[in-house]
Amino acid sequence: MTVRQVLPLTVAMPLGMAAVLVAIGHHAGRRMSDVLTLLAAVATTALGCAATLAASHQRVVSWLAGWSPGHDGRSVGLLLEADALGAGIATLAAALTCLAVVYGWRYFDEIAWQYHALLLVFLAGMEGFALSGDLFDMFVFFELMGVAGYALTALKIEDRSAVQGSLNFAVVNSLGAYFSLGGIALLYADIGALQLPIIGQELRTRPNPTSFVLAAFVLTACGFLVKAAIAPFHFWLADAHAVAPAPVCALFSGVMVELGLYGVARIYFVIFDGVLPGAGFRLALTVLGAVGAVVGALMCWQQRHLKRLLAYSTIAHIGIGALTVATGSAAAVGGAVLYLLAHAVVKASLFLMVGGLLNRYRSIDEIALFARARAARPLAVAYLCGGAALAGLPPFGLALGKGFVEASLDTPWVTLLVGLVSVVTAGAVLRTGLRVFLGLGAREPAEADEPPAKEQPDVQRRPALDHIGLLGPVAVLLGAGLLLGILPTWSRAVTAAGAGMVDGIGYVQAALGNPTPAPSIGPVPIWRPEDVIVGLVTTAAAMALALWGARGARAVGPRRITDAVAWVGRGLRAAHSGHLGDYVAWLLAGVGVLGVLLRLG
Amino acid sequence: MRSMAYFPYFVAGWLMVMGAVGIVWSRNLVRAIVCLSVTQSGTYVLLLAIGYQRHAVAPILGAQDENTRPLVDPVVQAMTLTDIVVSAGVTALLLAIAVQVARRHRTTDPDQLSTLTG
Amino acid sequence: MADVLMVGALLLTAATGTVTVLTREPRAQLMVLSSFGLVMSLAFLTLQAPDVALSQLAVGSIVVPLMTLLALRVIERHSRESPTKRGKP
Amino acid sequence: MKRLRWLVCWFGICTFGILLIFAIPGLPPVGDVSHPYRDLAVRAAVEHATANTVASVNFDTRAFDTLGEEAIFFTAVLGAIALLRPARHEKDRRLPHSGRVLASTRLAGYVFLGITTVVGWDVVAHGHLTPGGGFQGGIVAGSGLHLAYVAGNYSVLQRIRPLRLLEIGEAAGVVGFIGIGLAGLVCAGSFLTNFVPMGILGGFLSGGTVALLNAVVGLEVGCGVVMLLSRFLEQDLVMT
Repeated sequence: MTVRQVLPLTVAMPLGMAAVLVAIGHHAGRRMSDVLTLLAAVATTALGCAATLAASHQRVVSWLAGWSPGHDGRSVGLLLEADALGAGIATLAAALTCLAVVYGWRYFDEIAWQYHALLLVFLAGMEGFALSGDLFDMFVFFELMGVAGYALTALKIEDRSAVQGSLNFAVVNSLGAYFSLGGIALLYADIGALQLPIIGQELRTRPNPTSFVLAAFVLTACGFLVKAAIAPFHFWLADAHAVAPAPVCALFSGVMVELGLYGVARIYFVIFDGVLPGAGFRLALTVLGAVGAVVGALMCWQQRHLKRLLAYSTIAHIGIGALTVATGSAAAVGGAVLYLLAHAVVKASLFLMVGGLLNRYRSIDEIALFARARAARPLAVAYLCGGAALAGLPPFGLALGKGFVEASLDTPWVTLLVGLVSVVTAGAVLRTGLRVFLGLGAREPAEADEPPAKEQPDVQRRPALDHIGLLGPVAVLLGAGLLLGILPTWSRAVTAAGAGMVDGIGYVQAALGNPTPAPSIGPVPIWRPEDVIVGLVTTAAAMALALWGARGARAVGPRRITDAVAWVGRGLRAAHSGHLGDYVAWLLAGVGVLGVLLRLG
Repeated sequence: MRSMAYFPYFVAGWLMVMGAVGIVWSRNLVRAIVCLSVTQSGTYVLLLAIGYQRHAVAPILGAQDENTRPLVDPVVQAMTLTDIVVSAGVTALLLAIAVQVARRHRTTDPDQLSTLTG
Repeated sequence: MADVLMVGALLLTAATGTVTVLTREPRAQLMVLSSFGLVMSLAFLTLQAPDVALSQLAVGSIVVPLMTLLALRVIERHSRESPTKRGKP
Repeated sequence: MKRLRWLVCWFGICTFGILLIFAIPGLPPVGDVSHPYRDLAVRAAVEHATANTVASVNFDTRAFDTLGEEAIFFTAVLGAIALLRPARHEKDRRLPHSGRVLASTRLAGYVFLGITTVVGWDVVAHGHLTPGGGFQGGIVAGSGLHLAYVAGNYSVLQRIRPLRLLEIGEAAGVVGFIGIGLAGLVCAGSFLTNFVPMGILGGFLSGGTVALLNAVVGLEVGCGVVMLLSRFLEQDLVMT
């Protein structure tokens, strides 16, 4: 059996295990279902590793059901194609699922097998989406990921906000997916194929009216942009991330959001690169990414619901990722992948830690938790490390990726924006850490107009905060974030994988049987002195901001400016209303804005 | 009939947009879910219209005479079938969530659901 | 002739779809939804898609409206039960 | 806030409309003769002796899609059942059910029950030959079972509907699909390859694995629909 042949098993294995769990779950008991789930996740990780290793030399192309393309380059079948990045993301998804299973060892006691089956199906959806080389297949796995995600989000049915958040998540994502299907249909009507490489090949060889290509791209990308939470498609994310069980949040922020951006980049580089006006694409994704980064950072700072805070920080960071991908430069995309990967592991660990707090103290509110976790020393260290890593503290991988992005883009405003986002989001995280773990600052009386954030805990027991099931996964994740910065082989491999994404032609040719070796690695990320200095400065700034915030964020500066900032903050909060109608209206408008920006470019 | 050559596409687009607007409009989550399925219906019409060929027959092969008349595109029909299954599943799940929303909030009016502001 | 049928069926689809969206009363909307499913499966027949028409008939005009009806009954009962409690946990 | 919502929405509608109006003339007109994927798919269906070309696309050339599709249905059923469980503080009280049904109604119900079940499984069995297939047949057979509710009462329905067995049946459908795929991998070197002898076009035993996959999908969907409907029905009957 070659890697090519077993590639589909990355999807089939977790799916099959999910079905087995449903069949035997009633009788098998809690322990059995834990073990079987972990087994499937570990096996999928192993397969993913094998695929990544193979794909880092040459793309692994697996035409399914024996229908490989004929001499005319057309095929009736569909394919999975793993390049280093796709296989890498698939591996990340499986590995994070392993950790989520370990972390959630005692979750949902009464419906354990259902929870585990949903988790495995979610994994299967992510694997399929990451590896698929077929547009319609991408839609199917997008929906599979979605359906499992909605169910997982609402699984705490006793929680009022969980069911509402899940509904917003489900409707907005499904709507985006249907628009994507519309775009896929437009491409099919024009080309008469569904496989990414074949569409890419054909679309480049024929003249196409710009308005048609534009609509096809906007619609197809719509669903992926929703998943990636690019403004103004991002509203659902905070609602869903704030309410899902903690291990599921770690998967959402750690892989699912990144997969959305991956989907946009995949269809752009394989199909639309060179067909769509490049300037328009750059403009659109830069503007939307920058807006998302700023909005996410401002919203993040204003939260006292810890998970919501982390969720908005994810929106801010993915916005940075989007505007980097927009440049289309191989080095910058490589840097962005390193940055987002390091962000993913750190953010996942933060979600797990916050979930631990929720289970222990029955609260997720920054002020209600004030000084309550003082005794949990190891967790406090891990939490503050996570916050500092977000701020860009060397030698965490985030700082390395950030520095590499800045070096390869060399645009001052991007550097400034990245710095700002790091400082504000990390400042918010550190602020909560200082308050909750160290009891720093004033025990602020809750404002009268704002009730404390409420959430039902994930489990009925109150697990201790130095429990190995909590600290183990957290340590692994933070360690991975650190190693990404320290081990040159790791950072080099990740950057090379990201850079390979840009090579759409290579992707097409590999699928049609003319494999080219993986592109030679261009510049590799190294610690430049200025990166280290910038990282230290942003960390210090974030720390200062956190201290200022923990002490009650007393206004400094001229009255007029602070009033204006407060007004903007209130306006933004009002826009994130939790109202389904608002979110769908923004989605429609987002499609329009995207179209207009693409046209303007 | 030449002028009618793009008509089905516009029907599809109309259904997709109307469904989305209906969600914005909804004062009831069940209604929003129904509107979502209307949007999805737009994609069925779009797909089938793309695969249609005039004077062609349904894509079922006879035992012998498979080449006498052209068939309409079976691929879009298979895609639409998948889409319908997706629709059934998503709708079922959404309804289940809506039932739980009604249980927890005692209402399904989006204007009155207010646990997720800001 | 076939084209006229198809255009007619599609017009009807667009019309019933619009009515489905515009109907405010949930029960009434359910009836319209069911007929929308039926009309659509007829339209699919005119588009030479018997497979799709069959599933649309089964799903769109039977299973989905039935589930919606059942869900609606539960939801109405819960919404009616304690209207005063609205907005409180 | 409401004003802003409508402003945003109208902007979206207008730009979306403009996008479509400019894009649609770029499409080939409806009824066009050029369908390259169709030509390939029909040739493949003939090659593998599958009379229903839609079934051929679904279960042979693009069978992997269908695996994903079945997974979606499976997950939706799983999720809906998990979500509609009674919450911890809710008691599971059953409403009293009036069991009196007119004899003629009951008879009609049973007759229809029989007919839909037979028709449903017939549609599944001939999915590779005639319109229909696992999904459609499964839905018909599954929802037909609920005519028993019309015919008798809830307890009758409970008796002919062993939920635990249905759950196993549904899971077996998914496992079966994957198993057939694996068999293709082992026998022919690629996941989901159609490796069974194809038979003659139009014969009952034709199409190779298409008929098998049809059957497992029918099993999965049929069981899934029954479980789904019964969970919703239960919500309606159980006071919480």
